[in-house]
Amino acid sequence: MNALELTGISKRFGSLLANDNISLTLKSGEVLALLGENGAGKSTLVSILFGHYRADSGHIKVFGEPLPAARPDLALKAGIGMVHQHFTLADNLSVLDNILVGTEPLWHFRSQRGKACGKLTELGQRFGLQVDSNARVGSLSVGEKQRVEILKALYRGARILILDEPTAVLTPQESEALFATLREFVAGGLSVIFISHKLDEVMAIASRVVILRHGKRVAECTTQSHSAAQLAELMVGRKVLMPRLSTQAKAAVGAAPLLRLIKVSAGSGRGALQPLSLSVQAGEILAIAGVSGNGQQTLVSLLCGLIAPTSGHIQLRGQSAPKKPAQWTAAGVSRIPEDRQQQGSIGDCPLWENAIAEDLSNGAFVRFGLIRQSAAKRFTRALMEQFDVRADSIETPAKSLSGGNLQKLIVGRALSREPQLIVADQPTWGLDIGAVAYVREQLLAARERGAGILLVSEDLAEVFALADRIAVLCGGRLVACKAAAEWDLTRLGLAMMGHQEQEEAAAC
Amino acid sequence: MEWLDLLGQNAFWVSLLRLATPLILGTLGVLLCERAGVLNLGIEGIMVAGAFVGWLSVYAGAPLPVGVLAAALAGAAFGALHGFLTVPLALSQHVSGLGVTMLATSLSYFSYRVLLPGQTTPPTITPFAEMRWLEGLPLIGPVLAGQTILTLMALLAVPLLVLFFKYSPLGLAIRLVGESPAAAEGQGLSVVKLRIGAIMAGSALMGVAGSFLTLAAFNAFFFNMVSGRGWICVALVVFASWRPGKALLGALIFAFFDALQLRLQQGAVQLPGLSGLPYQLYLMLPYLLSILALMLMSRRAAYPQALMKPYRKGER
Amino acid sequence: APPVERPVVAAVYSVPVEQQWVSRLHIVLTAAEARGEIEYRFSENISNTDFERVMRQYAEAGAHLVTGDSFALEAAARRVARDYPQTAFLMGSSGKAQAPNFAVFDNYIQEPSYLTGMIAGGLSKNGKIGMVGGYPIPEVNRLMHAFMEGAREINPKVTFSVLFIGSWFDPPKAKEAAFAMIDSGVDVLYAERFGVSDAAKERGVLAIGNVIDTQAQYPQTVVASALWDMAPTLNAAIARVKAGTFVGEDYGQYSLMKHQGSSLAPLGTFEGKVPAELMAKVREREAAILDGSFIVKVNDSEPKSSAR
Amino acid sequence: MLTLERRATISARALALAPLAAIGFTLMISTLLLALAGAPVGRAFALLIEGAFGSRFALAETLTRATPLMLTGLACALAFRARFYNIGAEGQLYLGALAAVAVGGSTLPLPAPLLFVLMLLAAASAAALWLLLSALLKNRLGVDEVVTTLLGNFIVLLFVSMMLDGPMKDPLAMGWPQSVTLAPELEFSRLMERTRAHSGLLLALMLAVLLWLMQRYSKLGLAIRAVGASPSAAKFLGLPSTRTLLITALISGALAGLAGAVEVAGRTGYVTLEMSTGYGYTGVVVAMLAALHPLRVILASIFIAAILVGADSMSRSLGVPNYLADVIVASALLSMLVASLFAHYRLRLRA
Ligand SMILES: Nc1ncnc2c1ncn2[C@@H]1O[C@H](COP(=O)(O)OP(=O)(O)OP(=O)(O)O)[C@@H](O)[C@H]1O
Ligand SMILES: Nc1ncnc2c1ncn2[C@@H]1O[C@H](COP(=O)(O)OP(=O)(O)OP(=O)(O)O)[C@@H](O)[C@H]1O
Ligand SMILES: [Mg+2]
Ligand SMILES: [Mg+2]
Repeated sequence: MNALELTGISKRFGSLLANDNISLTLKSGEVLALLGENGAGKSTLVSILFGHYRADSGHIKVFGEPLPAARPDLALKAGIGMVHQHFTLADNLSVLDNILVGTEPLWHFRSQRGKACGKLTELGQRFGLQVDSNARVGSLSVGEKQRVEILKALYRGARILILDEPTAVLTPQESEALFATLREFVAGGLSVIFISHKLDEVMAIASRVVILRHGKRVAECTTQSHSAAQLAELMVGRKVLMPRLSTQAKAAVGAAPLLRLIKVSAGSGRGALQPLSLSVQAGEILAIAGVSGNGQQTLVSLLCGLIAPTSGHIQLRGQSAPKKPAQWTAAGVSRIPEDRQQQGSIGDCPLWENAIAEDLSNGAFVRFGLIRQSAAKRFTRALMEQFDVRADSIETPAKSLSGGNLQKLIVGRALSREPQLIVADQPTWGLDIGAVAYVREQLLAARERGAGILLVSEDLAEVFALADRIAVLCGGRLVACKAAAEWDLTRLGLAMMGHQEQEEAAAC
Repeated sequence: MEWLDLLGQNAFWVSLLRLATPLILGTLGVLLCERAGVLNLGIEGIMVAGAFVGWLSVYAGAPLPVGVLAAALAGAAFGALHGFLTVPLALSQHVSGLGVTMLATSLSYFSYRVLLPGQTTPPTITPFAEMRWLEGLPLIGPVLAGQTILTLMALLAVPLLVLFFKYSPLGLAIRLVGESPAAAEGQGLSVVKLRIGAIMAGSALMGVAGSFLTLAAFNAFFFNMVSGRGWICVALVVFASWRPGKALLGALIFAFFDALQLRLQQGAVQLPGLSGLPYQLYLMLPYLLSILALMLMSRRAAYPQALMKPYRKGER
Repeated sequence: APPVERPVVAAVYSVPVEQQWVSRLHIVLTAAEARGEIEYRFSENISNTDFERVMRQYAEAGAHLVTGDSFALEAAARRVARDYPQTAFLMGSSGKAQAPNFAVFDNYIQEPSYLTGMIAGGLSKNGKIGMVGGYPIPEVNRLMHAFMEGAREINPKVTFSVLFIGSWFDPPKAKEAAFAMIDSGVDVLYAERFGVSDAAKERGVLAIGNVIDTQAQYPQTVVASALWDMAPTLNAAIARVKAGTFVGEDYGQYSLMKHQGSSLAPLGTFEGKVPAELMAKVREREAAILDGSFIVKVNDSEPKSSAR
Repeated sequence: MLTLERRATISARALALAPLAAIGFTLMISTLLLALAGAPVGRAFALLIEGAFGSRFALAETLTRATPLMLTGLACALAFRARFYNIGAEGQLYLGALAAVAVGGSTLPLPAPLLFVLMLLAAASAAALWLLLSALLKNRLGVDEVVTTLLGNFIVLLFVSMMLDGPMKDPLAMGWPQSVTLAPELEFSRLMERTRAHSGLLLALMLAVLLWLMQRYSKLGLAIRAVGASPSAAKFLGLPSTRTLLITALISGALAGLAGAVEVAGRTGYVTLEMSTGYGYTGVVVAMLAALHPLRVILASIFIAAILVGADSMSRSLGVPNYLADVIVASALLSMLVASLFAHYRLRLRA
């Protein structure tokens, strides 16, 4: 029997047809991958399936039974577990609370917390998804939050698991563990819908692939019959070449570094930075690898001007570094934040305002305290054109963009300023393969132009593709820093887990 | 009298607790709504309605507990209205709340006038009696004995609510809709039902808070008698960082200064530098000191993240 | 203005008609309407902002006499009167009358207040008297001062606790304030607000009423009251409106005892419980007031606590 | 089941019909209550409209009512845009009024026009500084502004009471707590003879337009919206969050303070304790009904004022307790709120 049958699903948002008569089936014990460019309609489709959205037409059957529309509670009951692309977690509650809530009858006097905690620990161990069940979710790193989301579905014993870009922020090890979980899962006859832009993962885990484009189902194939490159082509409609670093760093040896951190420590508690020193030269890409939650956030906050070091100091072009975000941008630093929704954009403001929000002291956009709207809008149109940001219009509020499109806008905003230093935190997170290629190209072009780039990424493929040098953060400590050529995947993975090689100096 | 003697005086604490009771009940009511993510500025009017309906039922012959129940139901009814407007329709919580305050107040006044046209002195009822049977309890006995059963209820509601939020699945679910309705929906919970339920329950408490004024603290219904107590509850919830225990503390602190000012003003108690001032300064005391207390408490407290944010299913 | 048979009297009240002060007008006018003498309309609880509009609307609608409490809106009320010279205005006011058509009255019941003060002074065992008021406005202050004067006549050593609750409408608060006073030893309370007598009743101390007679509700508590009767004032005004002779003059005198505008309430349940020699002094003062040989001073300043 | 569905485009027709629908619904409720009170029901609607707009007098009364509401509405609209929940416009209004009288009622030997400007400035700054205090407390100590502004109302009112009993009491007011009276040349001119409508209305209209231009076209406007919509993003993007908050508070307070000055110089002539009938609180309602849009604040304030005045007049004409007017205002407000939804949403019935 089919685990799932979707027939003729259509969904319109205003003038945009996000899903256009999509049908698909999911067999028991199968992993089906859903592929498509940013904004193709994948999240919409699975949101309909889970009951967050109500389809305009079409119906759904789960194990042969019709599933009423727009009823997440019934979807859960029918055995559907969903991991959303963007977290649906309550920051102020503990991990356990987030998972436990709604699983017990509401009118009981007491939650069975102890039992739940035991079950959670066991799940975490079995599937390699450990988190501290008493931790406040707000204090977790993005990767850890992702684990909580997956645990939520597993805890309920879902029979059909929908994962909307679950690995975007996981380390390869974590992803591997997740895949092991999923394999175990399907071996037991359960089924998975898997959405990802990482084609190698899709190849590794999925047996069948359905491809959406502009809301339509355009192709279906098996991973046996097609290669990753072919999938990419089906998805994007053209061949995609993933750009790689090909030239030597141009920076003259011994030239003064663009950015220098001297015995800098910052933050407190989890993710605090121990005193570390590093530097970024003009024309090079320094990648910071590491499992999320090991100090990357603190490091990036530091370099975005959001927090000040507790000791040590930061130099920008030999000068003492500025204190405020606005001064960092004014000093020619471009920043791409990890959290595109909370930090990178103002959800309620139109795209064009978002595009210039960092540049309000720039005379091109503001004069005498007044915004030069036509200039700003012209700039935004060009930006969206250049970075292929797809949206209804430049007046669309940023929050209604798909995650990928929003990311493109933010990257575009950062790069179009011709910065000398770029602080990029997970710049290609959630982008489709075409967009990833484009962003990497742009980062490399900026490097060619002589910009220094500090790239924080958990995507090791990306790290190897772009970095001149790779440093590893673990437990807030810089455990290793070497030229990219001196690393290989195994050693990097080990370093990320904290296995420090003895001769390494903790500076870079 | 010296200031320290005052603290040893039972009568002072009796007075304090009586002043605090409507604030405790009202604050818990607001707290319940806000924990579910909805601001309820309807409290000022809901208290009026509770005071009126409670009093009217008893005046019409119902026993006192039925009066309290009627007040709670009246509160819940206005809560349902506020809930309907702010949850499924996701309309402005400010306007809806102020609108409910206006509606509840004016409906109460209008009904009073229509039902009792020829009054020139407000008719009275026999209010709740003091709980003299508690006299014997050690320490708190004499203070509690001077109160009515409603005060006892208010005091008991505090630990109940603490336990409710802490241990019960429903309490957890309500907290979740106040933190992240999207997450609640993802867990199969009905945001609409939970929020409306919480608002109705909270508003019922507000109704009871109002009925305390007419069924315990006094024995008649007066226009304008709620006198801003509802607004103070709204402030106290923030002061309490949305915790029932601290809400009790806040209400007690406020009432403490209120009871104190009543004694300072008439010269019954002397505090250095605080005698013979314009009477308005004494009346100001509770407000000023509440703000001061708020400043001193470290309170970048975690407030319900979804508070005042409308949530419409299927929208970003 | 020409004479009228059955004038339309419109009242604009800034508070609900249950409030003691305006209830005095409301009762008299309701009775006059019942007798068929007038046609009576009223609007109660009218906010400051609306007061002028409501006055104008009544004037516009042809009311012959407009009355009410215009204290906070003197200027506006006088402006309206100027705009409608054919309409008679009789407003509660601390100010002066104004020709041609703006007459004033006020609760000049300091005389019986003085007498109740004497009773209070005589009945207080420890010489501590408490007074709870809403706001210290002249209408309240003058009665409190007269009351205190009277008490001091009997017992010069008496001390007063004075407290304002900052609201006209908060009986629970007034009651709480009265409790606080009783806790500090006060044994007679001056009940300017609702709520005070309730506290006195619960604690078994005595209370003195003001403006209205509440002894029926508190038979063991309210010893004496200074009563205000608006009938002389309003009847005089209505008669002049009927005759077409209404002019802007001061009706304040009609609230005095000699016009039966105010009186000391009968002792009622306390008959025989007040020492005879005290009552003799009171009656003597009463007579002196009536024959004009004793004048109770009007003092509108804010009374202060003398208790320590 | 009834569900709401977002419209693809804003429906202009629904937008236009909304107030009518709201009034219709309100009328149903009032009819019910009128019947309960035993009053004739038939003419209620006409009487309401007549009472609000039916004569020069009615129109003037409506506009007089709308004037302070417009200003407090703008004050709230601006502050709420920045998610700075100023519930204290009531208190700020009183402070503004007090400051206006302090300057305008003084005996400064200055020419009237200058004194007039000084008076407005004083009102604006007194209230602005008061609100600034709340903003600073929020910014520096994280003290919630809802609390400080709400409790601030009580404090200000007591402070005003103290001033009116003390240094600012008019010695000629017979002991009644009220301030001295403004000189006649400092009052706003009448818009219509023998009515209360005054040119403070023009000031309010002008400020609404200015505010709209500011929000739409200036850097400050963008910053206010950004700080309101997403504080974390605003911080990251380098927008001056603190400065924006403080400036917002200053402007918002100033607007509410001007409402006080306008009431004093346009209507009462002096300050009393009950000069505002909750204009500050109604300002919140006006702002939200206007969806925080400065130009729509104009319409919202006139709408509310018209219902207030019209319903009050109707209840008097029909001889029912005048509390009915407040019931009508409240239900009109709530149904207007619901009706405004239908410009963006349509109701769908589903199986
Ligand atoms: N709630 C919504 N309101 C309006 N439009 C929406 C909404 N949700 C999705 N859309 C639109 O529907 C289209 C499809 O979105 P969807 O999220 O399904 O894309 P996706 O395939 O998941 O893209 P990505 O890879 O970027 O996640 C997009 O154009 C998006 O803007
Ligand atoms: N409210 C909305 N109005 C209009 N379009 C919307 C709205 N919400 C989303 N969209 C569109 O839906 C598409 C996908 O949205 P969605 O956020 O689901 O993508 P996503 O899965 O988050 O993106 P990615 O996978 O790249 O991270 C986008 O193209 C976006 O423009
Ligand atoms: Mg996506
Ligand atoms: Mg998606």
